Amino acid sequence: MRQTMPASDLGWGQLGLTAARLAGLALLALVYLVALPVWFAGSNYILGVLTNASILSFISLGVWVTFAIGRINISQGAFALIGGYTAAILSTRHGVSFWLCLPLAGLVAAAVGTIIGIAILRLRGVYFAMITLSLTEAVRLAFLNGGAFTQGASGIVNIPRPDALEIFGLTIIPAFRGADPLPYYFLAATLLILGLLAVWRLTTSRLGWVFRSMRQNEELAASIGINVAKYRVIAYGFSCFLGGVGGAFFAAFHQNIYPATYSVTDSVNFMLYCFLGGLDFVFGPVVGAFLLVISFELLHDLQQYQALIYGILMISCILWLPNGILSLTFRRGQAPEGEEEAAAPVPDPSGKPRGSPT
Amino acid sequence: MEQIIVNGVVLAANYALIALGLTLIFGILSFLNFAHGQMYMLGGFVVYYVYAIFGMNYFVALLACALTLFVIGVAFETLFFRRVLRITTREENSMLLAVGTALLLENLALTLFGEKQRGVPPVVTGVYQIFGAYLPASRLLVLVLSALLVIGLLLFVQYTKPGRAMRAVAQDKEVTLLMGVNVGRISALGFGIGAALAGLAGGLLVTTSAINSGIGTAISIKAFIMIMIGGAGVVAGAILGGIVLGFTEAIGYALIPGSVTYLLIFVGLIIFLIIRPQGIMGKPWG
Amino acid sequence: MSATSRLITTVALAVGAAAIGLAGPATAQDNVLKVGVLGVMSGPAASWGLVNRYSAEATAQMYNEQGGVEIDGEKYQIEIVSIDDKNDPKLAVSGAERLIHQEGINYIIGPNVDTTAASIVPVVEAGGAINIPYAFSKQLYTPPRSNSVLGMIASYQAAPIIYEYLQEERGAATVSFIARNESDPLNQRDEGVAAAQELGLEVVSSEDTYEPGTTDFFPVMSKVVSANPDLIVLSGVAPADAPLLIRTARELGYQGILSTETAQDIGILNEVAGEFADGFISVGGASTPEIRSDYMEEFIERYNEVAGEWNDEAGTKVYALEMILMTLQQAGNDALENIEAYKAAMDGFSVKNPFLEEDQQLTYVGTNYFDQKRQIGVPMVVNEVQGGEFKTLFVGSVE
Amino acid sequence: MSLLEVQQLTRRFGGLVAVNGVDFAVNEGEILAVIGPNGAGKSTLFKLITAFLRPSSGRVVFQGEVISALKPHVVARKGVVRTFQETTIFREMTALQNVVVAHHLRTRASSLGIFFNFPTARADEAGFRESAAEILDYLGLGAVKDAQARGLPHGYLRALGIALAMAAEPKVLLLDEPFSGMNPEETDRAVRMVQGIRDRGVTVLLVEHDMSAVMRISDRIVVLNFGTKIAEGTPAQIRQNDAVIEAYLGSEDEAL
Repeated sequence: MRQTMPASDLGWGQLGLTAARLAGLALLALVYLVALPVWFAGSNYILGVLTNASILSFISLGVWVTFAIGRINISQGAFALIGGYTAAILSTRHGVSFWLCLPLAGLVAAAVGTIIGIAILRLRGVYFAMITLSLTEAVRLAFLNGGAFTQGASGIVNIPRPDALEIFGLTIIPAFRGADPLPYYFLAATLLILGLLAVWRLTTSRLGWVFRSMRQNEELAASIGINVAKYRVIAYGFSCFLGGVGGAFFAAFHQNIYPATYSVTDSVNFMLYCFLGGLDFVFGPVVGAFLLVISFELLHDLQQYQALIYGILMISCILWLPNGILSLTFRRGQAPEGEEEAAAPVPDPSGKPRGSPT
Repeated sequence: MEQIIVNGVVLAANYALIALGLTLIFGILSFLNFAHGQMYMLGGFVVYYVYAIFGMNYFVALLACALTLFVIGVAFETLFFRRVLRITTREENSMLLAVGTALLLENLALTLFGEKQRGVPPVVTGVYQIFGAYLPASRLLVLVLSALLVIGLLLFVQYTKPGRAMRAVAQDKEVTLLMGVNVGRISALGFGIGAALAGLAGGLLVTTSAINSGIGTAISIKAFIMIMIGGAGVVAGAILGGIVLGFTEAIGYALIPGSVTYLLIFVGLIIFLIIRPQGIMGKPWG
Repeated sequence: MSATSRLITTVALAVGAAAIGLAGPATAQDNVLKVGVLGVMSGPAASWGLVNRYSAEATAQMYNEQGGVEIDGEKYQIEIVSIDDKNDPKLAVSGAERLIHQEGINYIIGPNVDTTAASIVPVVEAGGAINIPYAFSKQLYTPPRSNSVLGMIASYQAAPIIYEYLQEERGAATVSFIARNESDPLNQRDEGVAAAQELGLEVVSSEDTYEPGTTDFFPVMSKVVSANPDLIVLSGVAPADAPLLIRTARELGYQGILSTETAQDIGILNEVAGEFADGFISVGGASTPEIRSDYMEEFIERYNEVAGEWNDEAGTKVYALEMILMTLQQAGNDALENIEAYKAAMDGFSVKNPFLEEDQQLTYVGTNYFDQKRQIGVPMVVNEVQGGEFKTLFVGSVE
Repeated sequence: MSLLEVQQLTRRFGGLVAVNGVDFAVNEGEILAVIGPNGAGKSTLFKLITAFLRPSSGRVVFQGEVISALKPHVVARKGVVRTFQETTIFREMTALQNVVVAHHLRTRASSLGIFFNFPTARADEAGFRESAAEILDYLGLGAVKDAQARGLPHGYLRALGIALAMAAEPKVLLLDEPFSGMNPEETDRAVRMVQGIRDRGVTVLLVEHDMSAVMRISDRIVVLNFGTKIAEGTPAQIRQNDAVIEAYLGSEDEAL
């Protein structure tokens, strides 16, 4: 598609909203928001699975953003837990409306993330991965030892379902009743779409390019005046916000939260979804989450071999598509966001073979 | 008090042994082997079957366990790791491979060995008393054997040709290539030895602590903590990390409520890494 | 076709295809009674859920060979559908929905821990299903909740009885508690401490815990043993950890009594703790040799065929499916589709316990704890390990 | 008057002293070269001036303000911008994208403004794109501006590195070995390029190995050896300086 664009196009519009793409996305959104719920209206199970997948994608989007600045983030479970507890405590003890809890949970998580991030984001590579992994464990244990405030081991149960959202007396959203999965599905779908738009905008705007420049070379980025520390924290805080909101959703969806609700395993899974979908694609975490969640469900019929087959599938996926499932949709040798190298051969100034210093 | 010291020593030895294989692999391939704990678990099962079920000599079992895991390690490096590193566009992707392997090994073990906890009859019996502190013979045996293994590995990387080659690779791949070392073979060898060490740790500790197919992740996390403390990729660092964690745990459990101990360990680790990201003896950024 | 459009279609196809694939099999045909097993069947706690599944499958086989279970003169083949929730609430919820809405199942065995059990409550209530969790949280069984039935003896039920026995028969006066640093065990510890204080036992220590995946219990046990209490209670200890804790305590020269309120497995105890396990007191089901009936013997054989090897955890878990079937027989076949009929039948339900030699009634209990009969009246068999075998100390019961 | 002053700058690494009490000043609009044999401490000095390293003692003053204690991106904002040795660029972007990103310092829109694509942000972007194209053309990269940077030949990469620095509107541009590994024609082109940059009113401070090129373009030269300044002056003076000749004959490579 780059060839069709004027040569001076930065290619930042790659995921920007051109007409053709808009149509495609509208179609996808339509399938997602209308076709799927109508098709499966009868089936709580499928709607439930899709709801899970949606919010898991939503949470993983945050991890994806931290990948965009070149950090392997294994702390997302911690922030989902923080968000979940924020919502649980606010709603059960202070009767705060779910619709207020949701953003608040995100903000609390983001605030905590920002403070911690300032300190730990100096680390890179495996060291950052490990410190975030420790963070997940530390937060879990902190809630377990939180005494009366977190109700320690007994967790917080009977969290109210989302109540009616009313503005000036007129009801925008009716209260959620029973375990009818449809409202949850639509809420999850809406969140995911909003999340996607946000991340999409983030990565296609110049901020995204600042992130990318930091991932490719932090020293160089600093040398041209980019406040690397600041943008790292922005990215991480944003990630934590998504984690917090997701945690709050599940707290209200399952109506309970325990310290064990999110463990290292969850943090690792959020990371896996990004990897499997593809780190270079905004849709990566979404594809990854939906495929892993759904394939696990599909494999139930294999009974005791389920886990094994699941593992084998994942490994083969890694071996054949280490750059993520979405790397299928682009030709080899293409750069992130699907930009293609200029078709015209590059004239070599010295007229000598490339990269041969004298 | 004496008991705390003895506990610390025993624990330190166990932990150093657990961390050793992980740090070796990380040093040579800068690859964080998430499957480390699963390899530990496999090692334990090999010893369980050879020693407890087929009733062979314990040391034969250890040997079998080391060989099995060595083969697994080499196979993994040559068949999986190289391929992925070759065709991947971002080296982070090796982390995906690591996690995937861990999952695969764990589920494989669950299908093969079942869900039950497994332990082996004691190799040696009896309990010694040192200055009023209890030290069971079984733990003493583990202590001695781990110490021997640790020393053995140190000598190996110091004084043998392949050992020195490994150190060289760990320092600088390009230069080593120029020196005409077959980096590919060294990497495979390193991975094999790393895996074998993980297996031996499992094979030794199964005599005092038993294993089940799901124990891997918890072991890995412990190992991660230790190499982070000591400095990833440095053999001596892993040993140091083991000693630090071992004594912290021994002292912590003795003095403060158990549930807080590990909270403090993790918080401490985070703060420590913020102050000194490369660990006690590691090189910055691995 | 542009890269992004390709990308979008891929996503759409993937999601669409997968979702349709999920639609799964149709709901129950006639004369097949589907029963679900939902629990953790992988990871460190795999045995909890797997034992539920193997027990259910064994019982189902035994019935099916007799042509199925007879309800109102009609025979129903029993089909067990089991789902691994990995102790993850998200998977537990979708699992429960799958069982109820895809498989058309009204009776579910499991799940295994508070987190998952609490999470599926809304689902079973909305879906009109009964489930039999092996989690102890009281909220699950007390009104307004009414769809969950506790499948075994809760720690807070066993604790007082065991402590009292040890107090009177073994002269235990001081007690220490040690628990794994996770929700369920910690809760059970707190309940145990309360029970002990109730009985006037002196609680020496209760703050000591250990992490999942501990390879060496010496440090934590040293502390517990140093106070040298008459009794050390391993709260909510997993069969995996019990033998190690016992062995460590003995190796540290502890002479007193060790006990727990959860079911243990003699095989593992012998394997890992050996002679150190002697005198260890735990709660068993119907599996101890001197009290089990021929029917139980038969079940054990069948279980071994299904699972490959016996696990004493099954001694308590054998009851779940049997109870469902026998209650259905009393409630009549409209209970197959409508659980209200089942609930109605629970109150008056009473049969001879088929797993015990002696004549003992098996009923639904729990009124004293949950204000309603929402617990299977599993006999509380308190065992002591002697010479590598469980010996029954006494058989108690819960009201 | 002097734009940038290096005062008694010292940096120790454990035992050895990489830069030892170095003193010199850079005047507005000149091309100053710092030369010296391998291991003379050129690169360390370079890092110290751009605040990528903290001095053990001494300081760097820019327009009367101490900058050696600031963060690198702040120093860049003040107008002291460096390039890197060899080919340090954003490999996964096109040449144009590289330079546009490098315009970051000129951003007027806030992060939120950029996120919601406010008019200011759009104006920024349009402006950046124009000036980036201009810079690329000026440095002879116009033809390849849409090529992936990682695919560019060596000669171009060096120029792109300089383009990145130029985009940050430096008052002082520090070039790290701009001529190393170039053949004569390439060097000629590079020399003209650097002179052109100076003619645009940018003061240039370069660290270099290649004596011939340095002699041709520098107004003044500072010579380091073993971390200490052994000489300073015009190319003519340096050519005559015994200490310099001594140092260079002592060291293997560069002949005068």
